[in-house]
Amino acid sequence: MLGLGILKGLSVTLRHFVETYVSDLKRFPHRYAPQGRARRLRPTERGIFTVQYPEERLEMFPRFRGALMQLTNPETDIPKCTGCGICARFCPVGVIEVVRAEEKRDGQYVPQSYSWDLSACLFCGLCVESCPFGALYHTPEYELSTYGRQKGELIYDLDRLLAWGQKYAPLGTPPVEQEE
Amino acid sequence: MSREVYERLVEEFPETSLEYLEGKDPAISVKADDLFEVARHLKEKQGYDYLSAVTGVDYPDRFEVIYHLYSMKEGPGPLILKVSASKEEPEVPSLVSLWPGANFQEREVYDLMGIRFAGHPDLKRILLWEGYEGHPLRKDFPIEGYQTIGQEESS
Amino acid sequence: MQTVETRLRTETITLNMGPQHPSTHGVFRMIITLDGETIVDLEPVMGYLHRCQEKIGERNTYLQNIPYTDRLDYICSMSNNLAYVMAVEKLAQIEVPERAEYIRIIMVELTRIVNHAVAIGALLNDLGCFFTPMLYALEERERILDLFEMASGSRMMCNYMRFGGVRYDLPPGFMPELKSVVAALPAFIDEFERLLTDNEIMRIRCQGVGILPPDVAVGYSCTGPLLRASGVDYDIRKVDSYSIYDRFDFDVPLGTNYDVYDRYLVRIEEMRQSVRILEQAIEQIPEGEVSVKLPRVFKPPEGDVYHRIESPKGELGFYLVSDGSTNPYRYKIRSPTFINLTVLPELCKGHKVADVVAILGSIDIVLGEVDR
Amino acid sequence: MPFLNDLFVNLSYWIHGFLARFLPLWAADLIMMLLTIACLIVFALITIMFINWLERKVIGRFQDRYGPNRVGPLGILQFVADAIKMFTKEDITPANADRVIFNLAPVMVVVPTFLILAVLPFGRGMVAADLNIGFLYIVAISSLTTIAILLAGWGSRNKYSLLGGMRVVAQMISYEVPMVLSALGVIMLTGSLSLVSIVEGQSRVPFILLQPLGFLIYFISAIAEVNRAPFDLPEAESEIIAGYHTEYSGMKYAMFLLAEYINAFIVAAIAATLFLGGWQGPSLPPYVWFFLKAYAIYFVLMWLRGTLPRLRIDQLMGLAWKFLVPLALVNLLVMGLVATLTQGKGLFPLVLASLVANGLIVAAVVIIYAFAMRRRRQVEVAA
Repeated sequence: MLGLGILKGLSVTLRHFVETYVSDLKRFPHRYAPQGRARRLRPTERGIFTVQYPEERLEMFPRFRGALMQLTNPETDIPKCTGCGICARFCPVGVIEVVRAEEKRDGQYVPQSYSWDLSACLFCGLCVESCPFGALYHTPEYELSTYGRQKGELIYDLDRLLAWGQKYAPLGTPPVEQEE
Repeated sequence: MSREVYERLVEEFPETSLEYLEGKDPAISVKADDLFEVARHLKEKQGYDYLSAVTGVDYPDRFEVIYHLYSMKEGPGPLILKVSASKEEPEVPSLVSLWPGANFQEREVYDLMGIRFAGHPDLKRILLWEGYEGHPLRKDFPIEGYQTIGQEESS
Repeated sequence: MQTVETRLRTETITLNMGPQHPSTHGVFRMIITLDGETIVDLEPVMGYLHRCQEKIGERNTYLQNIPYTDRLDYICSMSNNLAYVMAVEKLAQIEVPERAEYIRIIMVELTRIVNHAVAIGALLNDLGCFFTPMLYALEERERILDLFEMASGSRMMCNYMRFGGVRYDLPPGFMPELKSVVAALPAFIDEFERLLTDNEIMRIRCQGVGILPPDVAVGYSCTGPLLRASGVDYDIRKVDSYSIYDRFDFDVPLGTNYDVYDRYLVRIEEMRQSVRILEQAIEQIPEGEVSVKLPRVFKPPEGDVYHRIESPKGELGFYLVSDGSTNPYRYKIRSPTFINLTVLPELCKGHKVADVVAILGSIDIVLGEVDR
Repeated sequence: MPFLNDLFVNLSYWIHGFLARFLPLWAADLIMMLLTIACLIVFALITIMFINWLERKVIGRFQDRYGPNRVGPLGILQFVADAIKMFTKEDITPANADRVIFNLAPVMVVVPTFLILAVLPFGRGMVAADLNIGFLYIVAISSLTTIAILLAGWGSRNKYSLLGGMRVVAQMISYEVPMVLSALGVIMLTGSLSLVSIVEGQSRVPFILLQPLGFLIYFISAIAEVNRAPFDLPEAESEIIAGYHTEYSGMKYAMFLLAEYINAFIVAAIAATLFLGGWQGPSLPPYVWFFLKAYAIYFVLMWLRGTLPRLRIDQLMGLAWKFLVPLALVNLLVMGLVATLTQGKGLFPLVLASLVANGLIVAAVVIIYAFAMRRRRQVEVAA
């Protein structure tokens, strides 16, 4: 009544204004989180909330559904994928195409070609969920923009997926499973 | 719940052919001609004052319009009315004068399923644009459509 | 006595608000007939985001539809998941493990908080606040979305629920995080209220605007906070209790003046009640299985089924017809905001242009769900 | 410090003296005038850039974020990026627009704002033209903006623009009345319309202590006068896109933006001049005091913008005509009485009497409000 509510509201915003400087002081003299590893402001903390991407980034959770990767069997050094095509059948938008190779390698079926079309992918994770061999997983990779949409850019083939598998799951164990 | 209502309805409307359909959600099948009277009776006498959903289904032999009615006071359980319409000239009476909330839903069913609602104040397409050919939710509608965007101006 | 013609001859103008307009929350269009700044007539036009989800739903298998439900109301994907999953469970009569039920409740109530915070923020944006309440709401939303990401792997398009449970169990470290977020929520809501509830400008803008009497609300099939702000005690969690809501103790807030301001108050109070439910759920959650094993090729029996839940925006129902195959024969979404919009012209007549955006904001639409 | 105190004044004397050595006096005067004008224009451009940056930073802080911080240290070069963007954007004239009016409006909206700068006393002796009708001049010139904005709204041939234009006219004409009425109290105390004498009249006590209510009325109507939040209806982006400048782009849009920010600054500066004692202040140089006070008021403007939703057009008009105008009239009457009664009795009785009088007015308002509320409740109960 009579402007008191407005003053109350103004006090809230002023508090936020002051607290941003307090949080800045705490961080002083650094502008960004150490090594760019930001963490979300805790529910009890106050101050600047934004993460200064790209100087700092949030850590991805192990279950984060980023780009796909294909795992390699560390013992035999061939892809775990057998080209069975179940992932392709579970995909709601049909962005995965698999062709199984004619002959086996080391007693195991392998894919002849495998392509994942990022441009239409929903990142729903049904392919990973359905894979009976545990060959397909998500990477924590999320910066996936390219300048084109051809093969090698937005369309990923087996080699690139395997390379990501090497990078993110060196022992063949994806982050999700390391979590438990 | 539905059973009792059904029996009461049969008493009230002896000459109409109502049918009780067993199922996970029991329903009452009504002839299109009687729908309006039955619905009005349900709304005014039985306390089913809330029309939740109007759905159209394209079965191989018929169209069906399904009404989910609830009562604000009685609580749980839908009362489901099912009305069949012919494949060639599907038409069902509109319930907009009973429940204004049926307005957009009936327009949507008309738009996507092609069932006409007789007596609807403003029956026109709602989600698709005027001049769109066909009704996409019909089973015989090709997934890629009869026309592509931008075509309707030229044709 | 001579009468003098005192009235000026005036004309109405037709104003086309949208589909590209800052406060139509997406691609929604209103054709408004104005007399000066007063609304004479209003016609909502929608469908600019229509993807024919129901047709896609018939093409997909039952499982493949779950990620699509995320994209209906993209603010509350978890409750969309729940509504669809529960409909299929009703169809195939699948029992859900208890822990999974609790996890679902936690997720859905968090979603409700997210939705209401964003809805209020968006309403205030429409009223002309320079993004401040919106950003405060988004801060809280961000923390909750982090929880979603931790559990499901994605922030908005969660795709977390499965028939007979959830995708995976809660990860280690989830519960402490959840507790700290939930513990901080009342303070957030208090601050939000301090910023807005008593604000005179907010009050004169919202009180007495867009009055929706109870009988009209029921007649127009309004649901959710819109219906409860009209004083109708109808919360599906209470009257048609699903999942395990009967185990929790919570109140259903009701409006007394049926206006935009009451819708705001109801949303605030529902956030508080959600916090109450969350606190109880955190306390009661048991250990155990989180999903039942289903065959890889899932074929529910023939039949048709309708299941509805109280999504944050209102009654979200799925009507499924199964012919016994892997795909639904008919997949109908009863989306709350689409039907709530039916009443918009009724609410707006006689108000000013500025009130239209406030009323639209108070209905809280998401075009992904309106147009499907 | 005396050197710093009159830095700019001495500088101008020095330049003038330098020029007078090998130019006739009239030429030196002319050059000095042109130089002053150039200085003011440059000052205006710098101010808009700085204010633009400051506003975004400050509102960012209100919202728990940094605001622009990518271009240059602390994002200070953001305005350069913005300016480049503005200047290189395509300049679009809608096909159906009235071309003459459409192109004239941005120019017409900028000119008055620069004209007002001429009479602002930035420091002791730092005024381009010390008009003896200074305040009247400001009121007259700032009304010109109304016409320009109406032209913009009309010329665009866009319904949103037209609505915005209509709102501007209604709003600016209404709020001019309480603004002038509240400023009259100050003019009454000094007996002069010249801004320089008003500042000098506050050497003992700033007028805000004598007329807190007058200041409040002036402040509220001034915010409305320059269309800032919470009275930014003419450009309410959630209702009518951008109001009168919906159709403008590129340079022309930049002109509107420039006028808007400069106007907001001018309002803050005038408020500082009329009520906070202008450049008066201890120890620091006068011009620093002036800017400190002006920016303090500008901070409140930003604070309000970062907090409040906006009013509706009928409520806005109601506020002006039903509340501010009567209050300003009462305030004027009471202040006149107080000034007459305490004339020649020294400073202390004047301050005391003014404060008491202001308190009485506020108390009266509260009592009337409470009565009105009770009455309304009774009516509601009866109904």
